[in-house]
Amino acid sequence: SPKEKGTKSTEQLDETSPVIQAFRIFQRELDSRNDRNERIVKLSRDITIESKRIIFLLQRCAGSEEKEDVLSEAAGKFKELYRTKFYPLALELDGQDPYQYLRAYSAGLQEYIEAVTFYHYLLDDNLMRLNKIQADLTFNRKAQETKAGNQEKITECVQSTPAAASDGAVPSPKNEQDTSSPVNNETEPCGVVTVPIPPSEYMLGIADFTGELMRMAINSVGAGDLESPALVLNLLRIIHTAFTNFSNIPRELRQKSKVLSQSLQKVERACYTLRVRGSEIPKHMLADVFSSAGSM
Amino acid sequence: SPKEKGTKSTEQLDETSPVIQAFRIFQRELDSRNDRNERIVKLSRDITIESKRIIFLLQRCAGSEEKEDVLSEAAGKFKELYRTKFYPLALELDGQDPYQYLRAYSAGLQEYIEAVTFYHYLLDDNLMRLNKIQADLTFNRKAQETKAGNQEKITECVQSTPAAASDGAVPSPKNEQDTSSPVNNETEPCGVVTVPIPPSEYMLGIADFTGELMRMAINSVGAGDLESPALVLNLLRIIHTAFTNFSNIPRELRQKSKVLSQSLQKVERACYTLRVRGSEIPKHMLADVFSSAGSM
Amino acid sequence: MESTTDIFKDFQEYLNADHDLREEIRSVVRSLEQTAREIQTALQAIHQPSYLSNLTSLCEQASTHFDTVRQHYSALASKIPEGQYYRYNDHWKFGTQRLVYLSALLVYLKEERLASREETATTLGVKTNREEGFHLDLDDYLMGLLSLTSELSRLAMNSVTAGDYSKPLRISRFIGELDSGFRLLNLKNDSLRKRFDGLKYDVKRCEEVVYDLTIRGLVSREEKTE
Amino acid sequence: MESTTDIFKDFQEYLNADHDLREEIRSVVRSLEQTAREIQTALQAIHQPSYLSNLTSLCEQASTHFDTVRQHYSALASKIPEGQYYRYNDHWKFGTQRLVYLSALLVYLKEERLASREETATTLGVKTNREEGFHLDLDDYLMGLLSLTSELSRLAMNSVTAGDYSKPLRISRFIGELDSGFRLLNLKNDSLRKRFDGLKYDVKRCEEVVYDLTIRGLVSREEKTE
Amino acid sequence: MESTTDIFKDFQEYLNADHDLREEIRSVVRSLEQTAREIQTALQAIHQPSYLSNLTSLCEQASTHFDTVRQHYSALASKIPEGQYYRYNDHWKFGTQRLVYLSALLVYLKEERLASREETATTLGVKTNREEGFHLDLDDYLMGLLSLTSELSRLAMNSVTAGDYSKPLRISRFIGELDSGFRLLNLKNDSLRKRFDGLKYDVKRCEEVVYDLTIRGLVSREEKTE
Amino acid sequence: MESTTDIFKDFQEYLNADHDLREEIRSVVRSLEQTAREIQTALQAIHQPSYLSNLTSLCEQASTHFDTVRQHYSALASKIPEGQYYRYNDHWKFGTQRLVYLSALLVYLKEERLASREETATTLGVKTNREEGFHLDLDDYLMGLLSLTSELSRLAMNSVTAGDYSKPLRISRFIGELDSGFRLLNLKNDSLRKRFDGLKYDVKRCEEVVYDLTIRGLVSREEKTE
Amino acid sequence: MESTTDIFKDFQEYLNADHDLREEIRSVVRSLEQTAREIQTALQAIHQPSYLSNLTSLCEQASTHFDTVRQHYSALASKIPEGQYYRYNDHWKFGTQRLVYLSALLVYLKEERLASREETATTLGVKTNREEGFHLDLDDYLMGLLSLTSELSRLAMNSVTAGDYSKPLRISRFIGELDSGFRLLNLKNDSLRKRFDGLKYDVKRCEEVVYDLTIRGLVSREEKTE
Amino acid sequence: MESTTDIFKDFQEYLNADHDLREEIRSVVRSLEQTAREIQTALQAIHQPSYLSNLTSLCEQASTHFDTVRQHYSALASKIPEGQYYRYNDHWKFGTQRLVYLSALLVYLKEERLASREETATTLGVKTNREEGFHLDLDDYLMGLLSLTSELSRLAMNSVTAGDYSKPLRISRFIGELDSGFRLLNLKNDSLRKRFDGLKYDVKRCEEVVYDLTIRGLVSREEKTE
Ligand SMILES: [Mn+2]
Ligand SMILES: [Mn+2]
Repeated sequence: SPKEKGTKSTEQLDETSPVIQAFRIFQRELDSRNDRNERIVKLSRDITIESKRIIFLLQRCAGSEEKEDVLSEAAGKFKELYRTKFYPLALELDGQDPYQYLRAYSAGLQEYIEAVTFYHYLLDDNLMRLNKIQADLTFNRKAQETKAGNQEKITECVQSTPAAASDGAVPSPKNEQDTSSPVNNETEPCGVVTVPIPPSEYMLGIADFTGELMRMAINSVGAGDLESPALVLNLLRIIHTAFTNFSNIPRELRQKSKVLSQSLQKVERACYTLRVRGSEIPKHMLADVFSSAGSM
Repeated sequence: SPKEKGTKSTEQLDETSPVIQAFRIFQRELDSRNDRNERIVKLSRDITIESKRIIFLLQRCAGSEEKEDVLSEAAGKFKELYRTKFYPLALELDGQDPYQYLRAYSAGLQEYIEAVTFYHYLLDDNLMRLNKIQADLTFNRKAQETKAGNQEKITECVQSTPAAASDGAVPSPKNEQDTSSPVNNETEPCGVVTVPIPPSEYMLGIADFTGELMRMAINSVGAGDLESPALVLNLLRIIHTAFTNFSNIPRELRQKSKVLSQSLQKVERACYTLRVRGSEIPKHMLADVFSSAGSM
Repeated sequence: MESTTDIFKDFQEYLNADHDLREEIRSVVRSLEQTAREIQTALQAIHQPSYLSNLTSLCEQASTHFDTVRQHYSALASKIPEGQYYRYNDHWKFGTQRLVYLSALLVYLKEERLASREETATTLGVKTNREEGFHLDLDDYLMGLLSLTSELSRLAMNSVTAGDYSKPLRISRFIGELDSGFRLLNLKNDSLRKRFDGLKYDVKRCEEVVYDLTIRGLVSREEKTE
Repeated sequence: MESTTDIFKDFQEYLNADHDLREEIRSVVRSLEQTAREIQTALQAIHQPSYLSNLTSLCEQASTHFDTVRQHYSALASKIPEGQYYRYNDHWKFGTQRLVYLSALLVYLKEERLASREETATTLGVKTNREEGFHLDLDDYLMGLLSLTSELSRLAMNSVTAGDYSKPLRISRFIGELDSGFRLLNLKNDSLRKRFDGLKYDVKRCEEVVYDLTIRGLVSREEKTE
Repeated sequence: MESTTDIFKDFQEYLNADHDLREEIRSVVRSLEQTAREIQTALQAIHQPSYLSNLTSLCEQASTHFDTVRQHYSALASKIPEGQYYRYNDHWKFGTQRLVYLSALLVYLKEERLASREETATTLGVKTNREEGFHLDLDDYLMGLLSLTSELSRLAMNSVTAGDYSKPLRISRFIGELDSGFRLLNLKNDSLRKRFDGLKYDVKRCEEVVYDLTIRGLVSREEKTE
Repeated sequence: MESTTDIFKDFQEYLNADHDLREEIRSVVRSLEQTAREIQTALQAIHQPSYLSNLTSLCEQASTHFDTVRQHYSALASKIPEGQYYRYNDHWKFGTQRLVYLSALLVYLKEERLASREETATTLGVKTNREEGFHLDLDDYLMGLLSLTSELSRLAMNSVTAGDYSKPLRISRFIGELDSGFRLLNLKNDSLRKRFDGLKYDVKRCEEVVYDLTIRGLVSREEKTE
Repeated sequence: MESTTDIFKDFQEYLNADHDLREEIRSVVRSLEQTAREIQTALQAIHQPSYLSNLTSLCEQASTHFDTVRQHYSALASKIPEGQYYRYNDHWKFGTQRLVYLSALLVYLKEERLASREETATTLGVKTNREEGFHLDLDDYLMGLLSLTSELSRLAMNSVTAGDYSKPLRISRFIGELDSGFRLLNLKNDSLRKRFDGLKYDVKRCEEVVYDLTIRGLVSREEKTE
Repeated sequence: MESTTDIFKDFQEYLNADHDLREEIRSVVRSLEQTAREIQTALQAIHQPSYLSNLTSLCEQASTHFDTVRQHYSALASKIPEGQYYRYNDHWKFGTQRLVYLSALLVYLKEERLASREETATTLGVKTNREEGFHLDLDDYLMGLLSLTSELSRLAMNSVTAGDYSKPLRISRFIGELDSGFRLLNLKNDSLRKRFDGLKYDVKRCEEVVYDLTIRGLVSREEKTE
C-alpha cells in the first residue's frame, strides 16, 4: 500500500524537522480520505452499472405480457444491490459528512433513483417519494454488530423498516439538524446506517427517469399499447410543469429540464401521430392493428 | 442603401396586414440603430488604430533624447484625433443612451485612454485623472451651429474648457443624474456634446497603460536609463495594490489585473537584475557603462 | 502620489454603488421572473386536450398575474438612473423577453392576432419608446415574438391531438405572416438573428401538420384558403 | 396525482431554504474576502526596499485585521447546519485558502518558520478537525501554503533588490523543506496537485537567486550551509 | 541604418494597403448579402398555396435583383488584384453560396432542371474558370446546390398542401439525381462533406411525401415512372 | 559522441518507418473507402421503384466489388505488423463499419436474414477473431448493423411506393429482432450507445408503414403473423 | 431468433471482459506511478549542496525501488493479451515516460552518460522490441530523455551553488549532444515535437551558466575543451 | 440524367486534381523542411567554442544546401497555378519563414549585415514581388528576421564563452537597429506582433552581455562606439 512505501522511500529526510513531521500527519490523513473516496467511487460505479442494467430490463415491459416476470426479476436485482453495494456504502459514510463524498457517489445514486422510480412507476403508476427511497437505503446495523467476519455482516444486513426513516416532508436545510433526517445520521443512536439522499439528487434522478418514460412510451406504440403514450404524457406534463416553475434551481437541474422538455415533445409527437393516423380508421380497429403488429 | 431595396423587394407582400405594417416600422428603427452602430464602430476602430500608433511613437521616448520632439508630435496627433474622430463620435452619441453604444466604442476608448495616460505620465510622471480625460472629450457645439457644411463643423469643433466638464469625484451611478456628469448629457443646455467615459472604461485603460509602462521600463535599461525601472516599479506597485484591494470589480477588470501582476513582476525582475549586476562594480560606473552602451 | 491613491478610492466607491444597485435590480428581476414562471405554468394548460372548455378562465387567471408584473416593472424603473437603461438591461432582458412572449401568447389565445408593441408595453407597464423612460426594447419585443412562434407551432400539433383540426391552419398562417415580417428586417449576427434562424423550424413544423391533415382529407380546401 | 404535485412543492421549499442560506453565506464570505484583501494590501509593503525598518509595525497592523477575520468565521460557523460543512464549503474555500496564506506569511515574516495547521486554525478562529465543528480543511491549509511559497519566492528576489543578500538563502531553504514535505503526499489529480506542480517554479526561482548571488560572491559559503 | 528604416517604411505602406482593401471588400460584400436576403424573401412566396398562379411574375421580380448582384460582383472583381482571389475569398464565400442557391432555385422553378455552373456564373456576373478572372469557385457552386435540395424538399411537401400531387414526384426524382451526382464525388472531410451528409434527409423527406401520396392512391403509377 | 548519434540514427529509421507505414495504410484505406462508396452508390438503386426486377443483377454487381474489398484488406493486413492492429486501427475503423453495413445489406437483400459476424468477416476477407490475425473488431460489426437498420427502414417505405406490400412486414420483423438483440447489451455511453438510441425510431417507422398497410387492408393477417 | 439472442449474449461477455481488464490495468498502473513518485522524491536530494558526499547511497537507495518497478511491469505484462499492447497503452504511457526519465537520471548521476534504450528497458523489466513481448515504446523512451535534460539543466545551476564549477560544463556538453541527436529526428507535430521544442530552453540555460562561469574566470579554458 | 452525371464527373476531376496537387505540395514542402532542418543543424555549430576557426567552411557547407532549397522552391513554384499562391500558401508558410531566418543568419555570419528582402528571395530562388510569380511574402520575411534576432542574442553570449569579446558588441548594435526598424511598423495584433513583443528581451540580453564585458574592461571604449 502507498503508506508503507511512502515511509520507506524517504529515509534520507530530516525526520526531526517540524515541517516533515507535520507533513507525515497530513500524509496519513490524505491517504485515509483518498482511500475511502476510492472505495466509494468504486461502489458508485458498480451501482451505476447495475442500475443501468435494471433499467434496460424494465424497458422490456413496454406493452409486453411478461411484465410480471420482469418486475419480479428487477425486485430481486434491487435486493442484491442493497445487500452488496448500498449497505457497504452506508457503512463507509457512517460518521462522515456525507456531502464530503457526495461527488463520489452522486452518479450511482442518481442512476439508482432513476431505476427505482421507473420500477415503481411500472408497479403502481405513481412517482415514488423521497422518504420511501431513503427508507430503502437505511439499514439496521444492530443485528450485525455481534457477528464476526465482514463478509457475514454484509450478507445479513437488514433494511430498517420505512418507519425508522424520516416520513415527513422533504427536509429543508435549516431544520435537518433536529429531525431524524437521513442526511444527518450522527445522532442516530440505534445503530442505523444510511446512504443519505439530498433532495436535489432525488430530483436529478426523477429528471433522468422521464427520459426512460419517453423511451417506454415510444416503444410501447410499436407493441400495440396505445394507452401508454397518453398516460405517460400526463405524468410528463406534470413533472415538466413543476420543473418549469421551480425557482432557485441548481444549474445541473436546469440543464436536465431542457432534456425533459425534449422528451415531453417527443411523446407529444407520438400522441399526435397516433391521432392523425387513427383518423383514418375507426378507433377500435386501430388498437387491433397495432397489437397484432406488435405481437409478431 | 438597404432601406430602399427592402421596399422594392417586397412588392408582393400584403401591405394592409397589421403584422407587415408593424414590421415596416421595426425595420426603420432597426436600420437606423444599426447604421449608427456601424458608424460608431468605424470611428472606434480608427481611434484604436491611431491610439496604437501614438503608443508606438511614445515608446520611442524610452531613455531617448528626442523625448521633447516625440511628445510634441504625439500632442499633434491627439489634436487631430479629437477633431476627426472624437467630435464626430460625440455627435453620434448626442441624445442617446451612451451605454447602448458602449460596446461599439469601448475598444477605441480604452486604447485612447491607454495612450493618453501614457502620454501624460511621460509629461509629468503622474496618473491622469478621469475628469481631465473627460474634459478633453467634451466639445462645445455652439460655435458650429451657425456654419453650413458638415465638413466645416468638424474642422472647427472646439473642446470645451476643462471647467465645463465635471471636476468632482468619480460619479457614482446614483447621483449622476443631478451632477454635470458627462455620462448624462441630455440635460446639458449649452450645446455641449461629449464622449462619455464610464469609470470602469477608464480603469481598463489604466490597466492596459501599465503594460506599456512595463515595456518602457525594460527598454529603458537597454538605453542606459537606470532610474526609470525603479520609478515605474513604484507607480506599478501603487496601481497593483489598488487593483488587489478592489472589491466588486467586473470580470474584465479582474482578468486585466492578472496581466498587471505579471507586468509588475517583470519590472521587479529588471530591478533585481540591475541590483545584482550593479553589485559587481561601483554605482557611478554602472550608469556610465549602460549609458554608453545605449548611445551606440 | 497621494492623489493617485485618491483616484482608486473614488473608483472603489463607484464600484460599490454600482454593485449595490445591481443587487437591488437583481432582487426585483428575480420576483419578475418568478411571476413569469407562474404565468408560464398556468398557460401550459393550453396543451391539454381539455383546454378549449376553460380557455376564458385560463386567460383571466393569467391576466391577473400581469398586475404583479406591472408593479415589479414600476419598482425596477424607479431604480434605474436616467440614461443608464442600457447599462443595466442585461439583468432584465431575459425576463422581459419571456413576459413579452407570455403576454403575446395571451393576446393570441384570446383574439388570434399579433399583440402590438404598444399594447405589450402597456400590459407590462413600461413605455414604448426610450425617450419616454423605462421602455420595452424593440429587440426584446421581437425575441418574445420568436418564442411565441415556437410555442404556437407546438400548440398546432397538440391541437390535432385534442381533435381540433382547424386551429393548426390558422396558426400556420399566422406564423407565416410573422416569418414574412421578420424577413423585412436587416438583422445583424446577434442573438436575434440566431433566434430568427430557428423560426424556419417552427414554420416547417406547422407546414408538416397542415400537410398531415391535408393528405388525410381532414381539412377542407375552403378552410385552407379562408 | 395531487400527491405528485406535493412532492414538487416540498422540493421548492427545500430549494428556497437552500437559496436563502447560500445568500447569507455569500454575504459573510464577501466580508471575509474583503478583510483578506485588506491584509494582502497591507502586506504588499514587504516588497518595498524600506520594509525592514517597519516590519514590526507592519505585522502588528496585519494582526489586528485577524480579529475581524475571527468574527466573520464565527458568524459563518453559526450558519452552517451540522454535518453540512462540505455542502457549502465551495463558498468559503477560496477565501480560507487566502487567509491561510496570509496568516502563514505573517508567521514566516515574524519568525521564519512554518505556521502549523493548529495555530493557523486558531488565528482564523476555526477548529482544526472536522469532528470539533467548523474547521480548517486540510486541503485549504495546504493550498494556502502553496500560495505562501509563491509569495516568498517573489520576496527572495525583491530582498536582493533591497540589498538583503542573506534572506533569499533562508527562503530558499524553507521552500525546499516545504517541497520535500509536499512530496510525501499522494495527491490526486485535483486542484492541489495542479497547484503543487507550480511549486517547482518557486523552487527554481529561489535557486536562481541563490545562484546569482553565489556566482558573484555575494554570499559566503558559511551562510549557505548555516 | 538609413536603408533599414526605408525598408521598414515600405513595409508599413504595404500593411496599410492590405488593411484598406479588406475594408472595401467587406463593404461590397455586405451589399451583396443584403441583395441575397431580398431575393430570398421574395422567393419565400413559393410555399404559399396561391403561388402557382403568379409564379411567372414572382420569377421575373426575383430576376431583376440579379442585375444588382452583377453590379456588386463587378465592383468586387475590380478591387481584387490579379492572382489574389484566394487571399481574400473568405470574405465573399458565404454570400456567393447563397446566391448560387437562389439563382439555381429560380432556374428550377422556371424550367425544372439543374442550373449549370456556367449559366450560374453568368447570372451572377462572374467567370466560370479561374483563368478568366474573378470566378465562381466550384466549392461554392456545389454548396449552393446543397441548399437548393433543402428548399425543394420543403416545396415538395407544401405542393401537396396546395393540391399539386405531381410536383413532389418530379422534385423527388430531381433530388435523387442530384444525390447520385454527389455520390460520385470523393469529398474530403470539409464543410462540403458535412453539408452533403444533410442531403440524405432531403431525399428521405421527399420519399416520405411520395410514399404518403402512393399509399393513398393520390398518384397514378404512370406518373411515378413517367 | 559517436554512439549518441548512432542511437538517434536508429530512432530516425524507426520514426520514418512508422510514418511511411501510416502513409501506406492511409492510401489503402482511401481505396477501400472509395470501393465502399461505389458499392453504396450501386445499392442506392434499391430505393428505385424498378429495382425488384433487377435485384439479382444488382446484388451480383455489388458482390463483385467485394473482390476488390478483399484485395484491399489483404493488402492492409499484410502491412500491419503482428500485434499492432490497435496501434493503427483508427485509420480503417470508419471504413470497416461502412463495409460491414454494406455486406450485411447485401445478405439481407438476397436472403432476408442477419449476416453473422463470421460470414461478414469472410466477405471482407478478414479474420473473425483477433488471435487469428487482422480481424473484424466487434464494435465495428455492431456499428455496421446499426447502419443497416436505418437503411432498411427507409427501404420499407420505398417498397410500398414501389408496390411491394409484403416486404415492409418482413423488414419490420427483422428490425424488431435486432432491436431485441441490442437490448440485451449493456452499452456504455459511447458512440455505439448513441447510435443504438436511434434504433427505436427505425423500429417505429417500420411499424408505421405496417400500420398504414394494415388499415387499408393491403396486407393479409396471415402475412403479418406468418 | 434464438441465434440472434445468442450472438448478442456473446457480445455482452466480450464487452464485460474488456471493462474488467481495464480496471485491473488501471490498478497496476496506479501502483507503478506511486513508485515513480517515490523515486522522484528520493532523487530530489541531488539539488542539495551536500549531495555530493552521499551520491552513492542516494543512487543505491533509488536503485532498490526499481525492483518494485520490475514487479509491477511484470504484473502488467501478464495481463495484456498478446497483440493488444497498443489497444491499452494509453493507460501506462505517462508512467513509463516518467520511469524512463528516472532510470536515465540514475545512469547519468552514476556514470555521466546516456542510458541506452536497451538498458533502460532492462531496468524497467520490459523488452526492448515489440516482437519480444511487453516492450518499451520508442516514443516513451524519447519523452523520458526530454524530461532528463530539463532536470539536468537545473542541476547545472545548483552545482555552481554547491561550489562545483566543472559539472555544469559537462552537463552542457551532454545536453548539447542530446540536442544534436534530437535534431536528427524528423518529428511530427505531436507531443514529442512539442516537448522537444522545450529542449532549447534547457540548452540555453546551461549555456548561460557556462557563460557566467567563463566571464568570471571560474573555469579554465582546458576544462571547457577537454 | 445523362448530363447531370457528366457535370458531376467533371467536378470529380476537378476535386481530384486539387487533392492531388495538395499531396504534391505537401511532399515538396516536406523535403523543403527537411533541408531547412539540415541547415539548422549544421549552423548550430556556431555556438560551439571552436567555430571561429572554421566559420568559412561552415558557411560554405550551409550555402550548398541552398542549392537544394532553390530546387525545391522551383519544383513548388511550377506546381502552383498562376494566381493561386494564396490558395495554398498555408502549406509552405512556416517552412519559408524558417528558411528566411537561416539564409539571413548566413548573411549575417559572413558579412554582419541585414539580408535584404531581395537577396533573401534570390537565395531561396523565389521572386520578390507577387506580380513576378511565386514570391517571398512580406510577412514571412519579417517573421524570419525575428527568429534571427533570437538566434543572434544567443550567439552573443556563446561568443563570450568562446573568447570572442567584440562580436557581442556588433550583434548588440545590429539587433538594436532591427528593433528600431520594427518599431516603425504599426503591427496588428497578429502572430507578427506577438513575435515582435519578444524582441525586446533579445535586445536586453545583448545589452547585458555588453555590460558584463564593459565592467570587466574586456572591451575598449573605442570598440563600443566604433
Ligand atoms: Mn437513462
Ligand atoms: Mn498596449
